[in-house]
Amino acid sequence: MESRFMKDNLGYKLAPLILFVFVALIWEYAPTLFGIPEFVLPRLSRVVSVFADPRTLAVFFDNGLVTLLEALVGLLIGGGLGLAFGVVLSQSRLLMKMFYPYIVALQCMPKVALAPLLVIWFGFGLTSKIIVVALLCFFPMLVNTITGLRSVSRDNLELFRAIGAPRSATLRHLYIPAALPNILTGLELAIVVSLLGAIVGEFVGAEKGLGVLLVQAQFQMNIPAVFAILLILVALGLLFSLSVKFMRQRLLFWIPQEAKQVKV
Amino acid sequence: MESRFMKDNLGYKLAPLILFVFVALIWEYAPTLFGIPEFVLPRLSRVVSVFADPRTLAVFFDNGLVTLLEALVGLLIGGGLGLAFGVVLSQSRLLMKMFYPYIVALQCMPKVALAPLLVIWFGFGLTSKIIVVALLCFFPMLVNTITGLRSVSRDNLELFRAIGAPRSATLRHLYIPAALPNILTGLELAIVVSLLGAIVGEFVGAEKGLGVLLVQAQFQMNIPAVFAILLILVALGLLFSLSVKFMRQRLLFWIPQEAKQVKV
Amino acid sequence: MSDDAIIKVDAVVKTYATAGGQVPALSAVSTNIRNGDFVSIVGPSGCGKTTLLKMIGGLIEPSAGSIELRGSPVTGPREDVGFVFQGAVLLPWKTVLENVLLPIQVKRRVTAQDRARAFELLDSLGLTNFDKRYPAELSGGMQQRVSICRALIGDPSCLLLDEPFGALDALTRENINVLFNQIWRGTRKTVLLVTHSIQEAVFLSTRVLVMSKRPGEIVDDIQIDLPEERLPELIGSPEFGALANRIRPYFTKLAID
Amino acid sequence: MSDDAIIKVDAVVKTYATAGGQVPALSAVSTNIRNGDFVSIVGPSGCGKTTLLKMIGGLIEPSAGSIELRGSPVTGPREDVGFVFQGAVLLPWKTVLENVLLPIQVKRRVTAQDRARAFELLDSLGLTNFDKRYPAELSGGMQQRVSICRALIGDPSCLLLDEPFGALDALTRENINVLFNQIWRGTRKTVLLVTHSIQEAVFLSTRVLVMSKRPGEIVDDIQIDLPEERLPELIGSPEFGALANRIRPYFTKLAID
Amino acid sequence: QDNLREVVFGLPNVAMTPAFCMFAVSSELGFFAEEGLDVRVQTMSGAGQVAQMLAAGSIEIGGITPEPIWTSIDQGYDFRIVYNLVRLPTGAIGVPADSDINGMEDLAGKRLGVQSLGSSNITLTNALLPRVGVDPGSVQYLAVGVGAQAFQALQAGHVDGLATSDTNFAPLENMGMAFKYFLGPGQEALFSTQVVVNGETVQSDPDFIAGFGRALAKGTAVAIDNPEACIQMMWKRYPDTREIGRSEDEQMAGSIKVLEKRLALMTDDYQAEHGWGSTNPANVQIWNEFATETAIIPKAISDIDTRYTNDFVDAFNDFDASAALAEARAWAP
Ligand SMILES: Nc1ncnc2c1ncn2[C@@H]1O[C@H](COP(=O)(O)OP(=O)(O)OP(=O)(O)O)[C@@H](O)[C@H]1O
Ligand SMILES: Nc1ncnc2c1ncn2[C@@H]1O[C@H](COP(=O)(O)OP(=O)(O)OP(=O)(O)O)[C@@H](O)[C@H]1O
Ligand SMILES: Cc1ncc(C[n+]2csc(CCO)c2C)c(N)n1
Ligand SMILES: [Mg+2]
Ligand SMILES: [Mg+2]
Repeated sequence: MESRFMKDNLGYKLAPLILFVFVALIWEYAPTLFGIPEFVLPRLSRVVSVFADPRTLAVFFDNGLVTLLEALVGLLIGGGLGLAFGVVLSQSRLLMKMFYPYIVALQCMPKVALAPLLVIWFGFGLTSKIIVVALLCFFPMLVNTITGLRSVSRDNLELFRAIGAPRSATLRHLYIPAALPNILTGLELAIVVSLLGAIVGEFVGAEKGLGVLLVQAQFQMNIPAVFAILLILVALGLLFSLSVKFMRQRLLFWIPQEAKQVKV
Repeated sequence: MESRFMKDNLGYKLAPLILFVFVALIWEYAPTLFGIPEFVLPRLSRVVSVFADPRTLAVFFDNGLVTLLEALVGLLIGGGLGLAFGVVLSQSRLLMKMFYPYIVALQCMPKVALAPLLVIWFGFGLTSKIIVVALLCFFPMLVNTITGLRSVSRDNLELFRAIGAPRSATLRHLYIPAALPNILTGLELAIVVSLLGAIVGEFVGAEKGLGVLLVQAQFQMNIPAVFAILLILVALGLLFSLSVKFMRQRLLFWIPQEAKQVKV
Repeated sequence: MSDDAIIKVDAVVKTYATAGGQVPALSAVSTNIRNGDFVSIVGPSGCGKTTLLKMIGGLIEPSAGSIELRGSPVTGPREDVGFVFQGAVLLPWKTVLENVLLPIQVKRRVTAQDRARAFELLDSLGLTNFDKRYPAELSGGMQQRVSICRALIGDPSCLLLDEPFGALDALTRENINVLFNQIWRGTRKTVLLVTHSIQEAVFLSTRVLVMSKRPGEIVDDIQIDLPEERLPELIGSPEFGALANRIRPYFTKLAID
Repeated sequence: MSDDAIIKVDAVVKTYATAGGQVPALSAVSTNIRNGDFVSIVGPSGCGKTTLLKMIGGLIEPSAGSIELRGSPVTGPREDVGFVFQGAVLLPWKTVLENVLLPIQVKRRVTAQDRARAFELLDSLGLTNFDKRYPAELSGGMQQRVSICRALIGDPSCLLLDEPFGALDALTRENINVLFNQIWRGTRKTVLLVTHSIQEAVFLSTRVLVMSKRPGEIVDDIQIDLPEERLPELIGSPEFGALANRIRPYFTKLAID
Repeated sequence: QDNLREVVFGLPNVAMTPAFCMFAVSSELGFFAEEGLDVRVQTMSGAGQVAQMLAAGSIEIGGITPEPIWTSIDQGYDFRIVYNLVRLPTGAIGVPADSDINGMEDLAGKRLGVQSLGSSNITLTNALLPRVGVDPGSVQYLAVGVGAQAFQALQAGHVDGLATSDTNFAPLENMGMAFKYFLGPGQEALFSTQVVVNGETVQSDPDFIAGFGRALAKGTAVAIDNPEACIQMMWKRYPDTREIGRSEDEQMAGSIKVLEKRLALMTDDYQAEHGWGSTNPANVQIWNEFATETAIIPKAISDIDTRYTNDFVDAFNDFDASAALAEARAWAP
């Protein structure tokens, strides 16, 4: 829908870069310009300078790895269960009626309030954080899987019934591919909350992790460090998000509007 | 996909009820049976008894209203913006490339970490909580809207181009209806996080609301009250979720697998 | 009718329930189809041909009446029945070859033989070298031909075809008609074909059922006593013309409303 | 050709880029179409008819060559052109009436007159009382007829029709052919019709373009000098037979590969 | 070293802080190891969570403020106070040094910032205000959190002062804000964080309690003598407490301030006389009455004297202080 001029044009590639520089400049100079104190919004260079110290980097790396591990394992478990439940529930109205309200109920409980209970049950190690992450990742995956599975057309369903496809084959060759756009959307949402979940889990009680660093930095009123840690989270999130984008382009080649993006 | 026996059968209607009674019984008797201290999991009757006092009810009602208001207004703003951004971004690859990374970045920042900043910026009143809610609701709505808009078939797009439909009409008559299943899924996810957002916002600094009650009850070690408040949140969440289900059935009548549910 | 009936349709009625009320689609249709028969169904648009075919295939349930296939009541789709839908209904995420092999893939491992057979079918339907393409890259007629290959791949003994040749040009259609006649003679499959072409119905069939407008009924049942081998030359023959002329009047009488 | 050409197609080539490589669909097609002409395009399945029609309609871009409509190059769809797609392409969330009125609704308020016209069109295409139904509740042929109504509602001066009658039975098709001839005579719209029926092409057209197999070229351009009013009786006439016979051989020569 | 007993101590704070750096000393100088213990300090969201963990048996020992202790006892949990850790109230009212508020009696009609609306400082302040003739209803509370958020609230004039704890005031002072502090009448008796175990531990494992307390006492003595080394040990033991991107000197100065504020609350005349960890029975009675009066608990705890013990005090103080201090002076990071 862009003008032909923009297509494959240099300007097209430059625009995001320009915006990036623009945002960076604002972040750097707005605090001074508008007299925003450092503890409210430290200038970008202050935040970036936090990364200059190799010892700090090592600490970030160490703790980041723990958070990443919790997020990934939790995502795998929660996302996987969300997918599985989505598939199972959408196969039966009865199961849906029986279990869906409990799932919604579980999701409406603030995880920060549940986290202490999970710590009691599963200890201060990785397990309790992984469970918080899994709880958070479960729902977006579930809801999107169900929506995707429901989008299968009546014609396609009739085809699979006509060729006598067993349920497993119908899932594999029809439901799952048809639901894939939505499942990947669920994954994208789950990825974002997986990082949040790991952090929140760490807030309540952990030995290591970016969440621990964040609480520590906040407690010390070390706001540049707070922002530095947030930047790490953002970087991880963008990395995750890019991999989903990549998966979309690879797996959804048959949707013109998804594949189109490949050329960008 | 159920056996014919189950269809419209009494057992069909009873099963969820039986599960409900089962869960309630476990909640009531497990604490005593397994010696779980009341601190960790109070028995159901203790939690329910919290609601017996009319004064307590009045307090819950008062504060619940505040939380509900924050959640609804935030949902409206955040969900609305998510929808609007989804529409705008998916109209242009350039805008998508430019802004999507920043949106992902924003989402990867733990809201619990941002909340103190928001309180600094927007004060201790409703505004800061509404913004936390809006931030949380924005992303699920955005991502699902984009997925929905992308699901529009090439044939339909060609039709609209052929009849010379202006962009606004294409949106209204093609993109939006086609994306509606996904938009409603986004709404369902947004609704769930809207309540969480309001609570988290209230944790950090608020005058009134269920989040304040929750912190107070936790501090007073009144764990039955903590669970009672969680029950209220669950009830609100289920109410919201039911309304989305209702909307699905009304708005998506043309999708056999959505409409089918009506008969249940 | 004789007892070697493979399909027995008995007083079948179909009424669709819609938000706007009950839509009667088919009113009391009865017929028996013998094993190895090639039966065409013709009738005005919207008269219930697709509905009838889907009920025989076990895809939808009759509102009243009963359908038997090989002596047992139809309660769902059967193995051994190949279906071609009115639209091509191909999976956009599978290649042409994968779409053709789908009925096998959902049941067991695809063998080299299956693949060879698929290539053979694609060749005979003029789709050589299109095996790796995706449906979106095919023309309408090519998609329809892929769906015909898919119905034939499992070598079902009974074929239900809903306007399979509608999007084909005259020559391709004629060639495929000849091909179908060969297949039918070679395998003696039972075939039910919905078509809009009187010529095609007469050319391919041993029997033609004529339906009235909605709610459809069978108004004529014409035996096509032509030699089993049907070649293009046949179309010019007086017997062929006579049979076609027997059907044509119905299309004038049963005028659309 | 004469200067009152409304459509000028000049050395147009189309090659699709796919993951599997370049697919040549159309090789150097040139033709001019005069205002008020009724031109049919026939040719084997997959030869590029749909591609050509979509390029003239401004829906896809030629790989080479140029197309002009009313003297200005085609860069996108134009007002005043009605399109019927090979599939019906109806919106499942709109009723039949809403689908028919869509081309108006996207541009301006629908008036009572528009609605009256829509009902008239539905009536003339045998869809009386189906205005409140949803597409899923229609048969294949009924859906196709709805899409024809949609192309006619805006009273465009130029119609591009891609096998609009493929899913119709012989009689409905004949009736609609007569109707189209009436409409054309009454309004002198310029019509481009892709069809698989030689009979239909001759019956409706002032000119028939015959295309070769993929990558398609125009191999013959036949003037149909019959009286403007075409009635069913015409089909039996010797002139009609002669014209049809002139086209038929191409379908033998251009055998599918 | 391998046969040390692993112990998790529940710390009633979201993060390790200089206020608790005596735990680092006891670990770094091997005081815990000498008692056969390997103590891991686990941060928690607050004293309530520590109480919950202790009640659930997830931890054996923890630091808990009195309110959750009384509540838990009231609810039937057999908590036992074994070591009086923070002997004076941590909470206080602080107003900017240039404020025209000069005592609690000036608070009528003012707005106070608190960490959250669940904060114990609200209960405390409301209970104390009538004692100076101020109607608690006339004082408004606003949740302003801690740190930057609280700083901003004061600066912007959203609140006239803060009712919060020493560890929250210290960073604000480090940011250059000067405060005047007020305590209410009789507030000194309301001690703060206690070391608590389950009653059965007292029966089954007195040596553990004695050893833990002795190591803690040694660490506290070292902290008083050598705060700088104490902070260094905290940095070594808990690297997260190293403030990222802030100079060591700046951080040391700030940390020592926090520590000194806290140490002032960990020593008093009674401790000087009776030793580390000792509890003044009179103060327990005062707390019991205060908690009842302020409805923290519905009725006074009748057997309050059995809920704490001074039995271990002698064991806690049975060490050679000068040797401990010497060890610390010899320690290098
Ligand atoms: N989107 C596409 N991508 C790649 N190839 C395409 C695409 N659309 C059409 N083709 C190829 O272009 C050729 C011409 O297709 P087109 O749809 O124009 O044929 P057609 O003459 O309309 O055939 P039919 O009568 O079967 O509808 C075909 O070989 C087809 O495989
Ligand atoms: N799912 C449905 N819901 C409601 N009505 C339906 C449904 N399917 C078909 N009908 C109605 O039933 C009648 C018969 O439809 P059917 O598809 O069987 O016709 P057909 O003979 O195959 O027509 P065509 O030749 O146009 O394909 C039509 O009037 C149609 O409106
Ligand atoms: C469901 C639930 N139960 C207990 C606690 C425990 N808890 C954690 S913090 C705190 C006091 C406030 O600092 C208390 C009692 C909780 N968080 N959530
Ligand atoms: Mg049909
Ligand atoms: Mg075509």
